Amino acid sequence: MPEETIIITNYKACDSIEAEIKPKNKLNIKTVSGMGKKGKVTIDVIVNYCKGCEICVYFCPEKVLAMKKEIAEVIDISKCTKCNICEILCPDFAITVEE
Amino acid sequence: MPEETIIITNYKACDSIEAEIKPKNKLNIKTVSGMGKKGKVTIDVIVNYCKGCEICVYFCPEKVLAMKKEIAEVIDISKCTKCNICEILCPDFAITVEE
Amino acid sequence: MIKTKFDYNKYLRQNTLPHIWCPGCGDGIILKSLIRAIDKLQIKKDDIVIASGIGCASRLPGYVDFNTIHTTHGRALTFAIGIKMFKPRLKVITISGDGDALAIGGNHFIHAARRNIDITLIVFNNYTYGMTGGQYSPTQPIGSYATTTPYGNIEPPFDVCDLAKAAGATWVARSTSYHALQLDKLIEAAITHQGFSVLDVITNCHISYGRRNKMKSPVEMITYQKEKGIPVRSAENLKPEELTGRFKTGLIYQKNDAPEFCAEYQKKLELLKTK
Amino acid sequence: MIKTKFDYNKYLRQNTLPHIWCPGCGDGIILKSLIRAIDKLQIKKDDIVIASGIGCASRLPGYVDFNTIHTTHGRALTFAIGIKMFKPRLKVITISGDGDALAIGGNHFIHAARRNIDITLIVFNNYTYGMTGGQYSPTQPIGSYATTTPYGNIEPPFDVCDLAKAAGATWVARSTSYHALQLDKLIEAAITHQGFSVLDVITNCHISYGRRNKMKSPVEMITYQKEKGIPVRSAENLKPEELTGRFKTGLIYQKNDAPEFCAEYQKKLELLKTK
Amino acid sequence: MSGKTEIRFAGSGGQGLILAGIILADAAAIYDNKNAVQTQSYGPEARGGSSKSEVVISDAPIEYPKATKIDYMVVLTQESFSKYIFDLRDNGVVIADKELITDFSNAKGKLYMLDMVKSAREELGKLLGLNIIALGALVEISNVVSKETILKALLKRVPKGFEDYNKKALEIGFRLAKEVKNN
Amino acid sequence: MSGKTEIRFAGSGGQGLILAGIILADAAAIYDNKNAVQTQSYGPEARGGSSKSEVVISDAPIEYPKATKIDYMVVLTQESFSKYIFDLRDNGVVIADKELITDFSNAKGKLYMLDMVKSAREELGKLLGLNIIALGALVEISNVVSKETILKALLKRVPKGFEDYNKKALEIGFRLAKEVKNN
Amino acid sequence: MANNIKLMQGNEAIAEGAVIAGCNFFAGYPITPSSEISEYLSVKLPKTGGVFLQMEDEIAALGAVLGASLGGAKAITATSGPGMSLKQEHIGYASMCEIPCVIVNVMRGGPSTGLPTLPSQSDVMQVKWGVHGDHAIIAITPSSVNESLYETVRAFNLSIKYRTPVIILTDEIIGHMREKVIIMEKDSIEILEIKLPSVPPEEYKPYNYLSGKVTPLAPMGEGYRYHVTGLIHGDTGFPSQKTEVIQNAQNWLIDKIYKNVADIEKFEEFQTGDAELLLVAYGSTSRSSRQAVMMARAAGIKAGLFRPITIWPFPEKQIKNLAKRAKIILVPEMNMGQIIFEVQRCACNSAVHGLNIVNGEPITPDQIYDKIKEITK
Amino acid sequence: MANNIKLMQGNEAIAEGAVIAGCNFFAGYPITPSSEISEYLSVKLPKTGGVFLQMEDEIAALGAVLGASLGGAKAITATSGPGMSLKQEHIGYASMCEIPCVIVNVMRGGPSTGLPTLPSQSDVMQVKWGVHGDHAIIAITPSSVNESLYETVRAFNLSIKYRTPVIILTDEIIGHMREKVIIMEKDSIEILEIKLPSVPPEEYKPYNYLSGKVTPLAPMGEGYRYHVTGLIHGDTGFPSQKTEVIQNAQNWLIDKIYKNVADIEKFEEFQTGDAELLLVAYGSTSRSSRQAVMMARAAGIKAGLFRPITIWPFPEKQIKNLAKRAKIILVPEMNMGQIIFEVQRCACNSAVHGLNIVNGEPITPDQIYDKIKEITK
Ligand SMILES: Cc1ncc(C[n+]2csc(CCOP(=O)(O)OP(=O)(O)O)c2C)c(N)n1
Ligand SMILES: Cc1ncc(C[n+]2csc(CCOP(=O)(O)OP(=O)(O)O)c2C)c(N)n1
Ligand code: SF4
Ligand code: SF4
Ligand code: SF4
Ligand code: SF4
Ligand code: SF4
Ligand code: SF4
Ligand SMILES: [Mg+2]
Ligand SMILES: [Mg+2]
Repeated sequence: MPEETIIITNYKACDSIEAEIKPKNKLNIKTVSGMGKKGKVTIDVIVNYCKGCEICVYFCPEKVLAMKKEIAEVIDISKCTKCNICEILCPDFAITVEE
Repeated sequence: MPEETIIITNYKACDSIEAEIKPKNKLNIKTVSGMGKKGKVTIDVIVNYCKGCEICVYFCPEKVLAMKKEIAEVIDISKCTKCNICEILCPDFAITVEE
Repeated sequence: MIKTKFDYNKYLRQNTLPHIWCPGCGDGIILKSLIRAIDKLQIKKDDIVIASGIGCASRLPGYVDFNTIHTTHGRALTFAIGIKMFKPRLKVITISGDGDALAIGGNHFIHAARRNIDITLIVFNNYTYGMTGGQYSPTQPIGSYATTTPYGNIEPPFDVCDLAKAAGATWVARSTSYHALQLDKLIEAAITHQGFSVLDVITNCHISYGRRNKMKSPVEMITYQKEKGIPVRSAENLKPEELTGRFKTGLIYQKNDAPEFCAEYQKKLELLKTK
Repeated sequence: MIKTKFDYNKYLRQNTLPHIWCPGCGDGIILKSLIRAIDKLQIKKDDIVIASGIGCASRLPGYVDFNTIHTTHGRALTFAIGIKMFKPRLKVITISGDGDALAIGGNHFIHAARRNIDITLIVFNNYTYGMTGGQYSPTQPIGSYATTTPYGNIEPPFDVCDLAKAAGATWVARSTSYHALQLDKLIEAAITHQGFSVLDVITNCHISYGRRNKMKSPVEMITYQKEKGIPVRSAENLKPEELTGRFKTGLIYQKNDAPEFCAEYQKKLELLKTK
Repeated sequence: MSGKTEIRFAGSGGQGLILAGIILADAAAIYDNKNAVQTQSYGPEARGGSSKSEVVISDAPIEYPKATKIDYMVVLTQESFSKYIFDLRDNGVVIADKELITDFSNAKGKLYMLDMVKSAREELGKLLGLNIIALGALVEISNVVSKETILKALLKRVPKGFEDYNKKALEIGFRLAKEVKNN
Repeated sequence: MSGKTEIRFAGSGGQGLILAGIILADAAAIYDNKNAVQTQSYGPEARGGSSKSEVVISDAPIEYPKATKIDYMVVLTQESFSKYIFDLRDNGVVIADKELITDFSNAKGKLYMLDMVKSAREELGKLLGLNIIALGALVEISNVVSKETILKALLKRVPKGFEDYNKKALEIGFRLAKEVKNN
Repeated sequence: MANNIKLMQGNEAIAEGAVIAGCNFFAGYPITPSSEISEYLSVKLPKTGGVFLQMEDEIAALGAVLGASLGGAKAITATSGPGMSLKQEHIGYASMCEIPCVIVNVMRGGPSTGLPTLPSQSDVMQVKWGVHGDHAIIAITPSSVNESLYETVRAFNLSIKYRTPVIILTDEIIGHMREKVIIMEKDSIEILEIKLPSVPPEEYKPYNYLSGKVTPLAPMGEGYRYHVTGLIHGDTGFPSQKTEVIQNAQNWLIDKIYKNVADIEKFEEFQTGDAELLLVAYGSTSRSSRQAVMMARAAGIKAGLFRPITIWPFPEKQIKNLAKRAKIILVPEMNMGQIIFEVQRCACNSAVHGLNIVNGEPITPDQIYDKIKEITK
Repeated sequence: MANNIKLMQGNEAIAEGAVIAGCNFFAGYPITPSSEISEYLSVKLPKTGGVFLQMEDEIAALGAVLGASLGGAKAITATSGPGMSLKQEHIGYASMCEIPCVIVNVMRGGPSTGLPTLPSQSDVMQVKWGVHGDHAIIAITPSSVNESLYETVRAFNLSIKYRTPVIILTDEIIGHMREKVIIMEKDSIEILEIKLPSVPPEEYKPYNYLSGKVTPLAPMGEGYRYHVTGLIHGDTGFPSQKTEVIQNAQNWLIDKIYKNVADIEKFEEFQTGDAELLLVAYGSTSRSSRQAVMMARAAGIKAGLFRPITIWPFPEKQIKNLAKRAKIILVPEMNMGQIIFEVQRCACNSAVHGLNIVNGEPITPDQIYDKIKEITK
């Protein structure tokens, strides 16, 4: 703070300083279904919840996911083992894995 | 203390709620000297410091002391071993033991 | 470990989402774990009280559909004790940041532990004052940086678990936001335990802590948790020097026969009745 | 063990005597021990700061001819830390009652311990709030009586020494007003120790505690200390059940190599100078 | 006697003088249905320090609750005698213990010296009850409440098993006072 | 231009817009010796939340420190565009990123769409510096301070080793703005 | 000798008043001269199944009281000067979140540790202004033991009705003196009970700024799940930073008290009808003042006494009215001048004098009478 | 481009002002919107051998500051609403024991957690009355960044001169805005140093109520051994319950400030010479008010602004004077009405209006001007 230096982090902080009840947003969900390594699987990403933290992408053991324009996206569902790690570690209720 | 019951303890609490510097009281010291079990000994009781707690009397291993009108008093200096317990345990700087 | 889809919605105040936490903040991961644990226990929503202090972590209660109290900084446990003593049938869970629980709230922490009152305290331990922008906290490691330790921290951190135990807590454990499934079980056990239970959860704040300490991203921070956490059992076989910089996870201490405060109070009341 | 007459007068503010404490109050015995210990160490009176909180024990500073601060209830350590950090050459000793140090002052207690700052804290532990007339304190034994536990206390007491150690204190001991000569040595050692030292001194308050708990007189209370105190070494050889109702005396914990807070801070300053 | 009587018990904490004042006020207010206010002074914080217990008894409502011009003062320590004698009415009455008070340098009013401590020691075997003796003496001398009333008020506040002991103490007080009154 | 210019940088926390505002105010106040006030709005408590950084520049002393009628607004998120456009002057200017802002439903004033994010990615290799690009663009378009001045003010606050990087970013801003201005 | 008359101490009367009001929760931290309240309740509450808690400090005590109150308890705490200072943050929280509770402050000499065992009236302004931020408070200053009891009952009622902390601001003299209390039949005492909201949970909003009516606070654990926060919040209880919501919330905290002054205020007038010299006094000082009025009347001075029982909100209207006739006003206080500020504001065309004696002793009728003579000369 | 002009944030300016004043001790606890002060000092103080401490809470922070000050430090702490409430007990201790220190309160929206990041001016009365017991306080409300710096220096001087806590009462707007600061040569700034007493230790009395002069506080550890207590104490510093001592001690705490008002007070007048409409405003609101005065003047309304810089003691005399001409007074405040109480008291024959906007936004010049038009109609 004293001698200001340029500290620019690449995070996208949540803008909603209002925790006031919000108008019920329509959820914008991107669904990808297909056959994974352990059978049929559906992965939902709630686009307007995803904050692009990359946790799911990084911790998915099978590289099923990738970031696209700061939103998580399924890039290869066929490798998914339904291990659920992405869902468990997503801090934002933004990704779910179903049969 | 809802139903007041008679609780009367026999202690004499210190009246000086003033800790304000007091006029320098002349100390009223009662000195008893004599030969104790381990040689010459002098016991001083500062009468206006003694609060009559009886600690010295009780813990003197040789029963050299006793209470008189709520003040400690030497009753038999000949038994004194100069163990110093009375002095150490007196909370009020009121009793001292010297050669 | 395939799981069917878990429905968080039942427990969420959905119109408060997305939550206020930064992208990748570990608090969201813990929130989900808490919901899963409560669901597992099948406690009625009406019977749960969540009290928190002030801080990022302490924003949690706003998102969950229980009886929720966002109190003052450091004082969540005092409110928790009040309501628990008055209505012992309620399950009372307290959420605090490390600053909230252990800096300003340290006294209530040790006294709740001493009383062994049946409340669960989850400490969201991100080594920093997240909400106020990253000042050092009483759990921040020596040598690390914060906005108020520009030359490196020299204050030794508390070991939250040791402190809780010495103060009288009868159930003490540690986990991380990475170890989310372990966390589910520990939260479940903490809530079930009859007495004061303290769960120290190491969580990631890259914004206020990480980026000043060479962990700019949530991923780096969670990787740190993964690498530094070591299960209590495994730790037993390691030499002290192998443990430096690491922390134990899992159940650290449990005592089951200690009298619980509400129960003891109720016993007194019964005794007075018969008199 | 014949001793020559010790002259307390050098250290006393004589025109404040007789002191305010009740007849037989243990606080006076500890005061004398403190004076003897300081005399032994031959520290200049100008270099000693005694800070206390509020309570009977906390009246102590008024009687001794040092730099003395009678602060607010529970906060003595905060003043002590301020002056110690600003003038590390001063020897800072803090006097607190059990309520002062561990009820309202509990947070400062654990944080001073955590920082391991070179201050000596002497807790005058009489199991009660003496000055306010005998409400229960956080060290009062279970089952005992106080003006606010008319049906017997159900709150477990702190073990002051355990708590100090877990919080980070590096020198921890216990004594009693009866064990006055042991106390001399412990106070001396506490002051000498480089780091935060905590000395838990069990002291007798027959007025506010004793007379509600079948110990009406100072003599009965001091006898209790004599009988219940057990040296650490002897305690090692006893079975747990033989120890119930008793407390250990002597040096309980010491760690010499831990960094001391003022010293660490001075090191930082040196580093910055050379930069 | 005017409508208002002011009584002070003064001594050191633990002598039970506060209780004596309470019992007296209780007797006047509840049993005699007068107005009565009892006040006291404390040492630092609330622990047993010096103590002074005052009772104002009046037929009219009592506004200012403390005593200002003492009609009767019972003293049980030298210090309190010297300290509190100043606002005794000129025709006020002091009831003091013979053994405990020895210096009467600034005495005024009418002084009754009673052997209360001695009687307690001899007749009760201990000093417990000294306050009740003093109370009895006060009632006998002042007549501010009747003997029956004070006994009722006393017994209400005595723990079970101690009724006789206290009654005896009260009566010692009556007797000692009567003796000096008749002198 | 009247004596007073009001500029707003709006986007999300972490985009460095507060810093951009500070550099601008610094340039105006210290190097151009005008009056300048920079203010900002925070999210809850102080952690990285939404952010809005305003600079008022004037020849006369500035009393009310916040912007009220925006002359220039630089926006880097959709949300801030929609939220903050309302108090733009009717003839105000908006500088927006082409990629980040897509919905212009309530646009007003004059709108410049710049490929700032794209250029950052392509020419700087990362988004670090986006704020400086935006700052450059603003200076080019508004002329509220000179290019030399802004460069000086920028370099003062850049950590060692990052001078060139930031200078480059600034120049990208100048260039992008010049391109659209000339359109 | 009626069985329903008792000799009680002021502090005991407050505690007994709480019991009569249905208080079932106490949390406190001992401090002279208020400790008798906790001691009394430590005996009484457990007997009726209530909770008595001694907490680790005053902050914790009020925190516990508020937690319990959210659970539906009728909760009280008691303290004195230093403790009152420590409670300020939580008093603000109680105001902001509209949580009923009763807080007793038995005033002793201040500032700081001051004079623990001696009386004063020096926390009167603190009660109104001690909290950071804007809010309104109700405070009551009883002047007798009997009044201590019944005003405590009223304090509970007001706190529930207006969902606000109510402060009983008594002083060491009233707190420690013993006098007669007339214990009335329970039926003849108005006691407000805590009720569930009349709407079903789905419709329940814990706050309702615009309705002008105080929404009842649903006890937690009874099916009404809501959120409580010390952040500025809207009707739902969730935080908001919208300008209108903020302003509404702020207005409401003030208005709900000030628009109901008529219901909240309580005062006593003594010989004010034709008073040209008005005394304004409260608490123990009002007793001496009353006696001084009698002395003045006896000497032919047309004196009168206005005694606020509810000291906050301050009875502005009454003072303004009385000041029309009374061109000399005397405000005796055991402090260096506090309520006199309010009186000056309301009665600025009268000569307003203070009698400020702060020496550890109560102000005597003689002192007041002397002052009366001085200012009427 | 002069080298001695800097763009600074208000909070930074306070911290820099402290450094210039010779501050060598800070202890604090973070809170929005004051944290920059501690962050700045955490960088600066260690560089000059000073102490920077982050304590476990606000109570501890002020405790440490007072401890250090007793050791002879020039010590400061900084906080905001909730922290300020917690500090009240120790502010009282500092007043009572006459320990110099500077306390910064960067006002945010209250009460309770309120609006942590948004501005308000709602702690003005708390600063005067928040402590239990009677005492007097000095408080300063800067209205620019430059003033923030120099008033901080003055705050240190006043605190040493009068041995009293001095409060810098700023608000989120001034605290967070950046504008020009002119850094003067050190020699041209008056800086009071802490000195040893002129008398030898044997003669030193730490208090001296009757002399009318403030005795210097001897730094501990330099040979002057004395006793400090929050109990009422006599000249020697030892507690006393003697009625005269108590009254003297009480009088002194008030008198040492109020009898030196002329030295302590500082204010600014803008176009008040012929003002018939007077604005009274402080801190950030005074900036909007100044602009509104210009707008009003432009419209032919004879408006003027009185801006207290020292807000406590309140500049009664000036207001009374100005009110002789100004029959309409407007007090715009970012609170529900606080300083207006003082103005009403001092100017009771003028029509005193409030403009109280509390919605998280600063009050704008337009809003004030609109109100001016309304009340002058
Ligand atoms: C009494 C008080 N002091 C200080 C603050 C400012 N404050 C808000 S949150 C916080 C600390 C947050 O740290 P932590 O508890 O660890 O929670 P986190 O944000 O890291 O989850 C502080 C100091 C406050 N709100 N109230
Ligand atoms: C803030 C505050 N709360 C409460 C008190 C009242 N008080 C004075 S001393 C004391 C407790 C004394 O107990 P302890 O600290 O054990 O000391 P002791 O008297 O037993 O030596 C209390 C509660 C106070 N002075 N200040
Ligand atoms: S379930 Fe497992 S494998 Fe499938 S996407 Fe998620 S993390 Fe990857
Ligand atoms: S973990 Fe969740 S929020 Fe983060 S990138 Fe993946 S889906 Fe988005
Ligand atoms: S010195 Fe020992 S033997 Fe002699 S009187 Fe004292 S205690 Fe007794
Ligand atoms: S120990 Fe001291 S105070 Fe007690 S009786 Fe003996 S001489 Fe007196
Ligand atoms: S500041 Fe840190 S703790 Fe707070 S929300 Fe952001 S990442 Fe999480
Ligand atoms: S009350 Fe107890 S602790 Fe206090 S002086 Fe008396 S005996 Fe000692
Ligand atoms: Mg944290
Ligand atoms: Mg104690």
